Amino acid sequence: MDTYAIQLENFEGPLDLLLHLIKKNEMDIYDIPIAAITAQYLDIIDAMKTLNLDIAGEFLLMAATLLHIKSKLLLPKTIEEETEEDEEDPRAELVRRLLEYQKYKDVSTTLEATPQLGRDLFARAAPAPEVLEEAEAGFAAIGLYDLLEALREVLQEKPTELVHEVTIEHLSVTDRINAILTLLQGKESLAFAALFGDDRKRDEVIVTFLALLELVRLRMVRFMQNTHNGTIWLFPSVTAEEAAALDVGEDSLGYS
Amino acid sequence: MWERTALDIHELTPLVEAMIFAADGPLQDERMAQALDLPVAEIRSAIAALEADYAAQPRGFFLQQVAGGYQLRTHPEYAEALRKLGRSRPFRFSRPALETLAIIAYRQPVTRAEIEYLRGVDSGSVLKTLLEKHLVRILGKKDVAGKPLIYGTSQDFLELFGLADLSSLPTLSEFSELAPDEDAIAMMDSLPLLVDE
Amino acid sequence: MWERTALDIHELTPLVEAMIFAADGPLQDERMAQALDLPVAEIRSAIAALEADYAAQPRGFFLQQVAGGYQLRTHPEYAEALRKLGRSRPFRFSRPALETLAIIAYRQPVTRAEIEYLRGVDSGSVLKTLLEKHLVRILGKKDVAGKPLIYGTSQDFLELFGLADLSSLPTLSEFSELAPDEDAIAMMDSLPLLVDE
Repeated sequence: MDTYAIQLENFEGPLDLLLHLIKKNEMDIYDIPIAAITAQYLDIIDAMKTLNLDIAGEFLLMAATLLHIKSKLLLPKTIEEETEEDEEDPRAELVRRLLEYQKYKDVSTTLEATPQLGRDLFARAAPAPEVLEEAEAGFAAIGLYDLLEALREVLQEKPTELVHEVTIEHLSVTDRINAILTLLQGKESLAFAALFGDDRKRDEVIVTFLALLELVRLRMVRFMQNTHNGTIWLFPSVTAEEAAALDVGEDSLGYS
Repeated sequence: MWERTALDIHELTPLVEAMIFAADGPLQDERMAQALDLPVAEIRSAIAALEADYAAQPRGFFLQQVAGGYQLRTHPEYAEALRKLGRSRPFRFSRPALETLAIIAYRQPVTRAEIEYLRGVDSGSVLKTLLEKHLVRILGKKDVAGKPLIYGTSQDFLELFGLADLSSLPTLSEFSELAPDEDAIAMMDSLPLLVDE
Repeated sequence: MWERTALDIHELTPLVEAMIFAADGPLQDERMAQALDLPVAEIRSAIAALEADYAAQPRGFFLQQVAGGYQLRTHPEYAEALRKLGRSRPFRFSRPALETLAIIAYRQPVTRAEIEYLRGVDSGSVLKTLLEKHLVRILGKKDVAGKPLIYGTSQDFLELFGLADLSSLPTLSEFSELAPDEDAIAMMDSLPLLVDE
């Protein structure tokens, strides 16, 4: 076998290599001769190993998959299985994956050939100054990736204990804090039970409690109870008017 | 000056040309209509007139409908000469990048596990590169166990490939009836091939 | 392709137009001649043809000789319309704005002092911008000395990023999973090589 002609790094992955073997041997993709293709595939892997080349884990996993399919095909069928009409061919999933992969492989060639901005087509390098003079409206499309990247860069220079605070738990409590404050917005008070709604999943309740504790600790809310066993009411510490009075003025930011 | 006057099409067309020319990216007809306080239909007539005009004689650039707007772009046949002027960043997609981009473009919203199932290889670093180049964006999280991030293509992706919108993507070669989407995703669960993140 | 052929003026004119259009500043005729390996005289004829062409009918822009080169510029009478267009231009996040927004999003409720500790610079004006753009809101006052205001993100923030709620924000660990890491490879290696059947 001419394994020497094949270099693994020329293939994107095991699916790519299998497609190559199928094409080279003019095999029917809908009826892959598993024994033959497995033998060829393993030969290539072995040849690579002999040459002491690193073989990516994906190639080895595919070898295992091929052997598994082969063994299933060899296994004598029980009567029960034979009578079962919808028993799937052990190769079916692999065939589906190969066909699907072929589609994206083909279309990436099409995309590569598509005229690309900055490679084949050019737009104007700089917009007209008239357009840039004024302040903007709306927002340019910005991705979560950019937000995350910005955060990562800020935190990179900071002690690690700060980094660890950014966890899911922290976030969901924060989320709940915000939700509670939103619920309270423009209201004088809120029934304690209303915070829990119909959703009484244990985790939810815990998160809500943690959020309330945090709000109390920050003195952003107060609790009141009219009578013993009566409804517990939640009050915002900062009323709507106060919050409005806090508005955006330059010196009200932060250290006021 | 431009308010609600019945602007003659012969006056409007060069104005629309100036706006598209001056904008810092593809310009939507709605935005032009808003800036001029004119009905969108009038802007569209001017765009049509402009297109006819550009088609009537050889020009250095043409009007391309891209990423939901209009942009003037040079003809591909001038690429070589323009590269000599130093306008080209020598940028070429690697095969893994193009494959991954194609999968995301056609299958969005898509998770990393789905991409890797389709490609058969780890795609984390390719995905990161595509995110860094702003061709791919995080759409949010999928509402399944583990809440994996879901990815889609960006505005920049449309601009780069000169696509008006996602429906302008080239059609996939026909094999698709064999691998309906639901199946592929359902298969993920039973898949021994990839290590879960 | 462009070398020393007696390029027809009708072919050369759109090419020169494309070059001037795509250049990142005024473009000298000598530079065009050099890039195309053509005599400067031919470039000048093409420029003259282009000027005649632009004069023949109303266009949005014209060819101006400026700083020793040629540049396409919009007609001054369109300046007002272009300014109006500029006002509808989408806001682009500056680096400080993005950093501050990221800190508020992930660390809320957070005070200005905490933001500034993390960023290492004064963040008052950035914070003001984010408040004005309604991406950030005042949640209340922290009950410590000085009663500093505490900040969090708004509904508009969620909408801008297409998030259902704050728990859909991707975490830093999800982010670092994308980077190529040795762990994943090590994991692959430890998998059973071949299955004995």
